[in-house]
Amino acid sequence: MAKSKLFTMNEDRSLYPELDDNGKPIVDLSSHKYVKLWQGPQHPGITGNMSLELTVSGDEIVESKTHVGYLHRGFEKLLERRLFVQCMPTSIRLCVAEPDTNEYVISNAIEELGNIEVPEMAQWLRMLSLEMARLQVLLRQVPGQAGTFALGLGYQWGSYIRDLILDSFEELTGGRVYHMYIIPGGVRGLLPDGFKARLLEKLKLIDEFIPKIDKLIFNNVVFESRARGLGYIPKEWVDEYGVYGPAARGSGIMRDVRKTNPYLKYDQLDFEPFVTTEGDVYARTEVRRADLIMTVDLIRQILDKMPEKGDIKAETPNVLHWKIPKGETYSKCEASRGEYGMYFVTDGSKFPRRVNLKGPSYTHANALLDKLLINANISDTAAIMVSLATCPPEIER
Amino acid sequence: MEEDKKDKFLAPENEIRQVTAPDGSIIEVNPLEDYFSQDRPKPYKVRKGPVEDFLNWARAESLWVLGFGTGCGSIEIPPLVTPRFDMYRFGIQMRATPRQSNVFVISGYLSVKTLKRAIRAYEQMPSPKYVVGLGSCTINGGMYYDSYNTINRLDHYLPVDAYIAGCMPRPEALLAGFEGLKKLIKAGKGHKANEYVENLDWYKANQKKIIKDWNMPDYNW
Amino acid sequence: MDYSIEKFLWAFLGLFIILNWGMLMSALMRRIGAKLAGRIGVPLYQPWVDLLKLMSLKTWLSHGVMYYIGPVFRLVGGVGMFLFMPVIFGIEIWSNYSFSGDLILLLYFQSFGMLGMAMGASESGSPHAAIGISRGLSQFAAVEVPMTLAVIAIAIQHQTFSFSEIMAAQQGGIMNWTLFTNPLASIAGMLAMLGAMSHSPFNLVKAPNEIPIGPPTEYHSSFLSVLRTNSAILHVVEAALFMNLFFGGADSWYMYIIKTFFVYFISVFVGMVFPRFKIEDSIRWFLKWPTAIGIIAVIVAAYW
Amino acid sequence: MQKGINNLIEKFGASDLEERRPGLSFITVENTKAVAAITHLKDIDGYTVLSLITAVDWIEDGIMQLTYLLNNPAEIAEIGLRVMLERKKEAGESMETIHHLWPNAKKWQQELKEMFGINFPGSPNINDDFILEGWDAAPPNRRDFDTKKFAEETFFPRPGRETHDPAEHMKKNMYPKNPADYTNKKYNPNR
Repeated sequence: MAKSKLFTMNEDRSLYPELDDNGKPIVDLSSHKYVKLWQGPQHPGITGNMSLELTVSGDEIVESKTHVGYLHRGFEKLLERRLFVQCMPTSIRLCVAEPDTNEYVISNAIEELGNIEVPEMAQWLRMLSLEMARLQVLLRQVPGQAGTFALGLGYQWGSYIRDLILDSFEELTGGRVYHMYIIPGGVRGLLPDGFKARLLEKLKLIDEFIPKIDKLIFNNVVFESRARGLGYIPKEWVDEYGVYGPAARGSGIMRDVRKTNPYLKYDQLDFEPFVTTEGDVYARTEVRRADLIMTVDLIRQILDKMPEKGDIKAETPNVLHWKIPKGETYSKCEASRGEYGMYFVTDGSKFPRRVNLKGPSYTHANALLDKLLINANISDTAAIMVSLATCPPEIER
Repeated sequence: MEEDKKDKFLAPENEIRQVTAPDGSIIEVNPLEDYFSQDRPKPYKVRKGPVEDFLNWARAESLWVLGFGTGCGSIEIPPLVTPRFDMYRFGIQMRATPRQSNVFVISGYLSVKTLKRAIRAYEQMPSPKYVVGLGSCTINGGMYYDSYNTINRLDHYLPVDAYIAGCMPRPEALLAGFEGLKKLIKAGKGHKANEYVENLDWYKANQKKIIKDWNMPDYNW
Repeated sequence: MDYSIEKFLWAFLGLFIILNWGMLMSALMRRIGAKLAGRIGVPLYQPWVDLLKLMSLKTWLSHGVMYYIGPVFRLVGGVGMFLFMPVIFGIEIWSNYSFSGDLILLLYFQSFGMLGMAMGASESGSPHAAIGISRGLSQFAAVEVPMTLAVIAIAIQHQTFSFSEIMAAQQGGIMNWTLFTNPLASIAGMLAMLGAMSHSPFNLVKAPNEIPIGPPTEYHSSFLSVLRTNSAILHVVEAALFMNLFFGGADSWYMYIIKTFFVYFISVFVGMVFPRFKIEDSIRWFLKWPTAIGIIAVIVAAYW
Repeated sequence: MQKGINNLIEKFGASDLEERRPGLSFITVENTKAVAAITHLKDIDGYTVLSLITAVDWIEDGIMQLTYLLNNPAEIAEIGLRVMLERKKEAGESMETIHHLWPNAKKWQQELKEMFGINFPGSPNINDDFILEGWDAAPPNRRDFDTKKFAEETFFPRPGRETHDPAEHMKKNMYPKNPADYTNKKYNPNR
């Protein structure tokens, strides 16, 4: 904790440009004291297609502003023109890295408003696909955190195993990145023959992978010296700035929808999310590493406890004429980045009235990132962004 | 009226401003004129013969891809540089700056805001340069054919050498697409950059139709 | 010194061999790195193809005179280092233009290229280039300290500033190498080498995911090919510098190639498993242990 | 949970309580009392997390609904506060800002201004571009903005793309003789 004091982002702005009435910094570029530096949208250190407008003095950032909108496709408008079943292929493209959570939140919202009870088998299969999706994200993210400090080796290893998990997805759903396995009413299919054994075989690879990245990343003195104390989020900010998921758990506050609002069959599983109090990049990476181990364990539990057979889909009305009575709901689940929710309004017609998706990146990248980057080094921008798991498409949709 | 509009969208750092030089004199700076060339681009000469064939081979075997993920297709770029698909063995590498890249992979849908950046990045690349359109979104709008913020046809805004169909294309499809691009280049057909220069007015008219705040020079290099 | 045409041609041939060896070595290193990651990696001929392609691209961009001269300065830095250092010990035709004080000139040439590059890159107007340059120069200033201390320690030990004599003193068995006769200076020098080679954790200048890609951001086509040519030469020559100082030099081309490969490999190997430092950390690191070891080495060499 | 709702009903005259599921309720508050209610919920009832602010355009009723979704992490409860504004024909509804309660509220308000045309006087940088750039048509998320028409006019649709209404299309192709069969059948994937 003592080290974190170096990076408390305190409000002492005596060295920094003054703010005007609107809270904008007054930066006089012709004073030769500051340089305006755009990181992105074409920049290899940015996660996805967004940009940061940095004002730097030397190597230090004095002001940062996030610019989003490069990926805006008008989803919320487009979904208003789609039948409920047509919403599925469109909505899964909301967040590329982890599309399954989109499938789940929208299916869940439709089921909730349309009063459909999902069969038990389908719930287990949904859980399996959600956890596998989380696994493939974490396999990129945990070593990717070191990749932001230019240690790409772990990322390469992780990506290989991730590809194997994507193969499993392909086996299960037919799709490599976009699966559309979870549909309103249930899931699309049962497990293929021998799928369980093959998946368990792949999970063993991850068991071997964890000690490797421990050696490479977590015991690495340079990584530790850079990540400790970087991007410090105090406990008080968690509610104020809307910090979710691993980022909040890194700051000592338990935020996990699976535990607090158990959905599907998560209440039947035995797991305890990892919480640590340091609040810096290193702590968040540690939380994700623990999540990775936990996810592997959860998949094993799911495969173990899952019934062999059962209905996988509830009876739904003819999807082409499906009208859902007027109502509104907020359906949420835990993505790898944190709480992932969808506000869904219907008006009794064949189309949704209004869909609003809210991912954790919205608050992470907009208000929080701007604040965390002040006082940081240019070299640290990528690390802080990745540690917050910023996913631009879910900000602008 | 036209002037008003232009000023409204001009970024503050691009405005005409007065700067005090180190020796105390005051200089007026007009970034749009000072920092960018206002000349029209000229097409480069396409040569023929064995030397050019050899150079074409070299261009094909050393494709430097600009690392600009414009859409969701960019999720399949990391698998390409990692063990499973390893595109380095085919001489395809990622570069961080447009000045050093030849291939621009438009990975999926382009929103209007990104299109503006993509045009700038494209124009900064040295010729001969190639554009690969990834996914059905670049071909006909794909999933977002009725969206108010994504373009439908990429080839109306930038000259496209190769399309890779799919939503999204698998890494294998990408590799196959790159192989197709190599064949084009080796056959001496990879001169779409000239086409862009020759039809500049048409391309610019299309681009300006949707990019309302055109606060950049007409051709920036 | 001999200034005949013949001598010049021999030196030129040496430069040609070193250029090609440097390119092959960079491909080899990339393949080794790829193997570590589980990939296959680039074909061995990739650097030559890249060079050809870069030269075949059209250049039409002008950022002023210094922008053109920058890469040339950088190349002069690399070639200068090559010219004033004996390549193979004991063979007259491969001794290049080495003279009694060549070690001092070489240290100067090391920074010469960097300065030229700084001027060229600043002219290009990219803020990334400016930040990269300021990082590069400040890191280089820090690297120079342990490096110079190590060189002084060796000079005191052998009572000379001439490469030929330092190499001569190390002949006749591994135990005569400076590495064993003066381990402290060697440690300081080798640590400084990590910085001089600019591989991770000290590759702050180019740092692709921070300031893409630093000083050469605006350089393209033939300018970039000049820069790449230079980096191929420079990597071999830097490795040769440390080989001559600490590993007994080379008495044949085989020895030269094997030893430069391993010296260069050390820096690549360290870079593979360490993330990048921040610039403050990097400078602090060089001014701490390597400098302290270097000072002790000088004291030991002077008063032993 | 119940305490917060009771407070809302008693102190702020909230109405139309709708309990969607245990832990999630929606309730309507008058727009003049909304900010006071939100402040009360945040400061006294423990609803410390602002999950989202969004709008729903009820164009038929002439109502623009604002939804503030607040989360109470201690009691694991969520309340959706509905605020009904009078919908104006041209954009320009106005609502009080809550950026002083949560710093990230200003981003939502900026987005609402841009996508719906709802103004929040006093919110910082409210007129800045957030997602769209150089947009000069109507705010796109309002119901009267036709995205398909806009896209067809603005972009260049590639000829050859046909879009069918799925119901009509299937009726024509699958049950050419007796279209009534089609409406009676139910979709069952397990079959």
